[in-house]
Amino acid sequence: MSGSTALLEVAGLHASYGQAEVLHGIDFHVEPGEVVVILGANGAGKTTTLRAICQMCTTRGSIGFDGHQLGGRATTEVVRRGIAHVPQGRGTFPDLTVEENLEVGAYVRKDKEVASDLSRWFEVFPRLAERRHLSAGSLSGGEQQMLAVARALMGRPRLLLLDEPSLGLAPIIVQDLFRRLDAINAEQGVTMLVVEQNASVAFEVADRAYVLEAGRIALSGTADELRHDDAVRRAYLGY
Amino acid sequence: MRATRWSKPAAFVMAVGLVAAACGSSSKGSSSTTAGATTTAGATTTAGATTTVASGGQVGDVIPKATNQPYGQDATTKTLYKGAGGFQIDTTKCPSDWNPTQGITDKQIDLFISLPKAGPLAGFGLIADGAQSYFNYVNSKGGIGGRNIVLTSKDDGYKPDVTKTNIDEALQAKKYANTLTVLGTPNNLAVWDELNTECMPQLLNGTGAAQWGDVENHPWTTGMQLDYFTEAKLWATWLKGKYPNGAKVAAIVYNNDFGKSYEAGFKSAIKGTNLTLVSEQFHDATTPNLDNQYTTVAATNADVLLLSTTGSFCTQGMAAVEKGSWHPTVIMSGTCGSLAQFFGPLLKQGLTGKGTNIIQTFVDVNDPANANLPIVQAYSSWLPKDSPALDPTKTTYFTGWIFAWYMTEILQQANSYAGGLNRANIMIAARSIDQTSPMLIKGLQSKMNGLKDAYLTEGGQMVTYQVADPAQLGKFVPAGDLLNLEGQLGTYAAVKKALAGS
Amino acid sequence: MAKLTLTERTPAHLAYRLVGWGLAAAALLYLPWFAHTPARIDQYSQVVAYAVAILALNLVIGYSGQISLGHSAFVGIGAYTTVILVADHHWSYFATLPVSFALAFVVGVVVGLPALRIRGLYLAVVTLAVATAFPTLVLKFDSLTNGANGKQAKEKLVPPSWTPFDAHSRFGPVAYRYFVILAIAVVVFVLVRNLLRSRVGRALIASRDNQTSAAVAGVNLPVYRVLVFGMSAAFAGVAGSLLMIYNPQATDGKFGIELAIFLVVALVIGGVATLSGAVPGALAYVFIPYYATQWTDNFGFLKGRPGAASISGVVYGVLLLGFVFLLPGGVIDGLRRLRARIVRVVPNPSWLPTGRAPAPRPDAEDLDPTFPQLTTTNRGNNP
Amino acid sequence: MATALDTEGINDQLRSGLASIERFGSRRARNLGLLALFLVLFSIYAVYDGGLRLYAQRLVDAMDNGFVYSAMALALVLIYKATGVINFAQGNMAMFGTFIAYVIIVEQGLPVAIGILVAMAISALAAAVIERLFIRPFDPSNHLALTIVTLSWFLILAALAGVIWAYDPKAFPTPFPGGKNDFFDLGGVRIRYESIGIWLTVLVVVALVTLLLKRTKIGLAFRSVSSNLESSRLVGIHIGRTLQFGWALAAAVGTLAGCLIARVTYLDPNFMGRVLVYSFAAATLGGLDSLGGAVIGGVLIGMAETMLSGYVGFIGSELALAGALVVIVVILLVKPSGLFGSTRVERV
Repeated sequence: MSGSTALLEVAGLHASYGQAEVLHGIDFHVEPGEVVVILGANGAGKTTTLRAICQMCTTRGSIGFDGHQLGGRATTEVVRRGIAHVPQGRGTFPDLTVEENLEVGAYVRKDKEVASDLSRWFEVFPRLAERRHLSAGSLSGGEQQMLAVARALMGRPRLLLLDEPSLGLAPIIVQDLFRRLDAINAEQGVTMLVVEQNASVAFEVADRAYVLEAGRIALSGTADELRHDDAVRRAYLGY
Repeated sequence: MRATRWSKPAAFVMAVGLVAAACGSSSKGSSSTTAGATTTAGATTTAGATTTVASGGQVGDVIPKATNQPYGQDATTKTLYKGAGGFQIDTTKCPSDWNPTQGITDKQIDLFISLPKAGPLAGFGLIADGAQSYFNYVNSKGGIGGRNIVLTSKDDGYKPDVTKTNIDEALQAKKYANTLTVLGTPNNLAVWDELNTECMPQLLNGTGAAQWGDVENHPWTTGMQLDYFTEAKLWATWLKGKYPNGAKVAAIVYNNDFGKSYEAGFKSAIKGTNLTLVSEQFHDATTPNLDNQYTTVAATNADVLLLSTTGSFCTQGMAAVEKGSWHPTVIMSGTCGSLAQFFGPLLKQGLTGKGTNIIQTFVDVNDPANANLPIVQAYSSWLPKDSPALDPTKTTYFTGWIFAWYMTEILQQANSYAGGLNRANIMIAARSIDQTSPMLIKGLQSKMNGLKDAYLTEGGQMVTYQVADPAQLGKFVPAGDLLNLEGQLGTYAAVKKALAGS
Repeated sequence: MAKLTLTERTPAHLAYRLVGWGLAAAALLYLPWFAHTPARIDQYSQVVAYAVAILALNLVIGYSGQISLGHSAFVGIGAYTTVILVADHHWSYFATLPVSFALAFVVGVVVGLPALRIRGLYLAVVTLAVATAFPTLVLKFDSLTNGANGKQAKEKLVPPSWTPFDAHSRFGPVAYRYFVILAIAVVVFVLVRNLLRSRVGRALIASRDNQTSAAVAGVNLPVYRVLVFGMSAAFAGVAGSLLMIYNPQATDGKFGIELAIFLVVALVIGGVATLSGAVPGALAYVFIPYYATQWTDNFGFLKGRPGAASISGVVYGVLLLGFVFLLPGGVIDGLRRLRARIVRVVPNPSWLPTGRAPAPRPDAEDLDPTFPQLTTTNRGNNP
Repeated sequence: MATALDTEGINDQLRSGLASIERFGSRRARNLGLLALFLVLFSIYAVYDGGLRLYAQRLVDAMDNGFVYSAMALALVLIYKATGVINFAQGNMAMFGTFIAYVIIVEQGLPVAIGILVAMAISALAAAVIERLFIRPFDPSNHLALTIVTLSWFLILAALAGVIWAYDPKAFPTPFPGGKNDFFDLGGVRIRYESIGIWLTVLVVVALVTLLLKRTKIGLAFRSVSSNLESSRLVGIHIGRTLQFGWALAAAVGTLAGCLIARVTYLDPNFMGRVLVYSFAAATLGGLDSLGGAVIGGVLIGMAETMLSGYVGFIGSELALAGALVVIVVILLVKPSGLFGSTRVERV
């Protein structure tokens, strides 16, 4: 599939921490404007996949992004190329204020519109605006997740990576969060790669999905195909 | 995944960016050593001072000669040696493998010195370089009966355990005749018992503690300088003269054995007089400056301020007094006698330190008035030739000369004794010194008298620092008569009684 | 990979351990004759005494994750207790050991109390305050401690007649004192090893690795932390007494911040959270400065410069840097890695419930067995 | 973006609202109130005991010493924010920088202020090199190894300074008017221009550094790395260079502090050893990551030391240091993360 329109193209990706290899050669791709979900149990290698893209662990194989190879690059360079990563646990800067958390999101940008983006995101997430001068550490789980997404988007990335955004949030908050992600993708065309365990809510947003088990792609297909696949239903949807 | 803040509190964080007292100036600080030289400017003799010198105490030459003293090995019992003041050595009491001529060959005499050469107190280690340069001078003039004096110095960083290791190794090496100028009271205390049992002469200890006069229990150990206890007694004598109808005295004291010796000496000396000690402020090695102490003593508005401290604290003390509104009579420790080292830094702050009184025992090599003294001429011409890297104006080297001069006198006398130059005779000579060192200020004597007088230096001349031009270093001018307790102190037993009484 | 593989608890493994400990014991016993000069034996006596202090410190830093920069004060308490009792009250050295232990324990508990509320760096300040205060207290109560001249006992420990050491030779007393210190040190090492193997020990290590889960598991955290601080201080006090057996002279300078800092350095060089790390740590603490000075004594190029001898400090610093870069885990960790190349000890199958040795799976990530698997291989048998 | 019934949001607000009250409300007020009451009572006793002039003079002395301690405490706080480790070598790096300033000013004859600035630049550069070669190879969480590296540098710098400049005390010039009678006289209490110079310099440094950290990009990056290393990497901050900036900034501030302190303690290779005990205590008292806290911590320790040694007989000047440290321990017991340290509010 090389030379196709894919924004992110991963082929034969191996990833390991020290001697322990976690990904044993996986292939997947993300088209521009698409929302792709990777499902998997604990320890399947979901988080490692995102960390591999950002070169935060040792990788083998090809990671093509917009025609450039990411393998072997420094994390800061991957970020400069336009990939934003919302880590598991949201990666908040507790000692910085909410506003500073957003400002640091735009660290790599040189353009002048950072201030206007800032006010725009405060409109999208009014609750963050109320707390702009409070230290980010004092926000609730849901608020920190919103802050993390907004911070990532402040960098105007071409591809947004989200690591289990639903983790530790009440169901209502998760619904609300994924509705906003859907809206952001629809209105601003931000391409997203979401790694999740919560399959039901992920399928609502996803265009395509993969199932990852023990470091290998077990299944792939459009969201609808997988949603109706009985094995997936029993394993990930619980009915 | 917890938001891993960078320095997780639970993570083991090695604290303390401070090694503070650690390798810095340890709590010991620049304490009880002769640091900064006890040299003080010689004085042109004022009318009052008696210049006649008691017989037998004639001033020694630049290189001392033997004065055919009638001491040494007993003609009949070869293991008995006799010296001045009834002092005797019975070598049968020494260990069986004791070798009288260890460290002495017909070519060379080996001496050993352990003192801080590295670390915070390395400033004092320069004494060894000074002593070596004097020995080189003596060797260049034929040495001791043709024997060269060789000094081996080991660094102990002023730590008693390391001094003990150095001395143990020196003893085992069986290479040295005696030890010389070991610095630090606890350092010497750590090894004096062993040196006495090994019959190894521990000569001219470089500290002002009174213990080195303990001739009864530690015959093989002697001190050299005016000990701080006696110096404080001289302060009291001088103050009695200056304030006949009494005075209030305040003191800033270094919180270690050095400062405490002054305190004990002064208290014992003013008992029963009309001098009263109204306030004593201590400071330790980690005090940044003496402002707190100065403010407290200034509040007492005493007539006299004693600066029983050393190192840069002396300079800070003088600066505090000059900058403050209270102007008492200031008496400072003799260890801060060097103009260049302690008064020099004041000039740069627009201060002078004038009016400060100090007890001088030795001449100050930087004082132009002494330029014509033979010893000063020998020093100023020899030092640059022998070791060009050393700066002659740094008086610590001259202090080295003072110790080395006494050592040379001891070796010369021992060489002339019956039984020839050996370690027993060296010890006898050390306790029978009768020549006055040319480095002493005029009128003072340096005499030892066996069991009767175990202290070499027991006198001093109080001088006042006067400044003509504030931009230049001034000079010391004698204030009052020579204070001479020569022969009156006796031994440590007597001093201990006075101390116990204080 | 490893040449020789031993399974735990088998006779081969026991033999291997026996040989290991045997060699170590032989070396320690033969040391005085190997060193043969009294000065060197005395240095080894210091090494053994400081090893006890470092071991005590390891209890706090290595095994319970608390930071202490005050252990120099506890060593000082032990030392002064012994030297005062011997010098003023003519006790025997051995009789003073329990007193040092008890006194240091009490002070340790008192200092340990703040450790309950304060963590990490701030705890270091509390212990630092103790280390700084101790010398000033010694100077303040000079009627008891004889102030800055140091307290000295005249009678050193002399080998009794029934021992093979001749009290009048130079070698005898020094060797005897070495063996007395060594014997007491071995007792302390065994006590600490058993402490760590006991319930208290496991609770300690649990609380070091994760406070919350340890507390949740019912570990009575506050009591254990304070108790351990007390025990650690007590063993440090014993180390102080051992130093007095070597040389009965206690000065305020010996037990100041410098000792507190360099005990931690020695701990790191030896290897944190290891028992035997105390020995290489103590060796480094005593001999690195010694050889740094020896080596720089004959540096010609600095002859005559006033501060020349300070170059030994540079050597000491560079050596320390070398240690950190080459052996980050400390000497013991380095040795273990070396040993792992030769011998590998494998867990004994008889211990495991299923009785079969688990097939080693070096590559697979530890799967969550409860989660139904969906890999293409077993898709078929799902109904 | 209307959201569904926002029960979660409501108790969120409640919780964070409570949190803010908690932070600025009752408990803190009670603590400060107690402190203020104690100070007033103490002052009345002091004035009664020794008279107003003595008390005022002691206040001035306390401020003098206090700001000397806080000057160095600033550098310690900066390096802690950068590395999360206490830098043993910080004191001696400042000492070495001060010697360089001494060489430039006294031996080369450049004006004092320029000499100090040049020395600060050189120290910053040297610190950056040390960070690059000796600190960066280690994983930042490996506190043990990092501490030994800093201690090695402590030993090396102390010895090197000894070899090069030897050990007799040298007088260090002051950029402020330091003559004998350069002082205010308020009713017998003398306040020297030099001291005011030091106080102002320290306050200006705090203001400048706070501005630098709050307003500039590199400042934001520095605080981000100090707050969350991994997320900083994910927003594209170059961790190594940011830490290097931290080391350089701390070294420059350290050298400036060294120059101010050397004026008081005279300059020799160990002069920093005399102040570091207090500066470290000041930084910790202030909460280790707040610059303002370090300054206030320093002044508090200066007060504790002066007042305790002045008015409490038993303590006297012998136990002043020990007394000051006991004060710190008591404060830390009441507030385990220092007076102004942020109390690590973190949500999992």
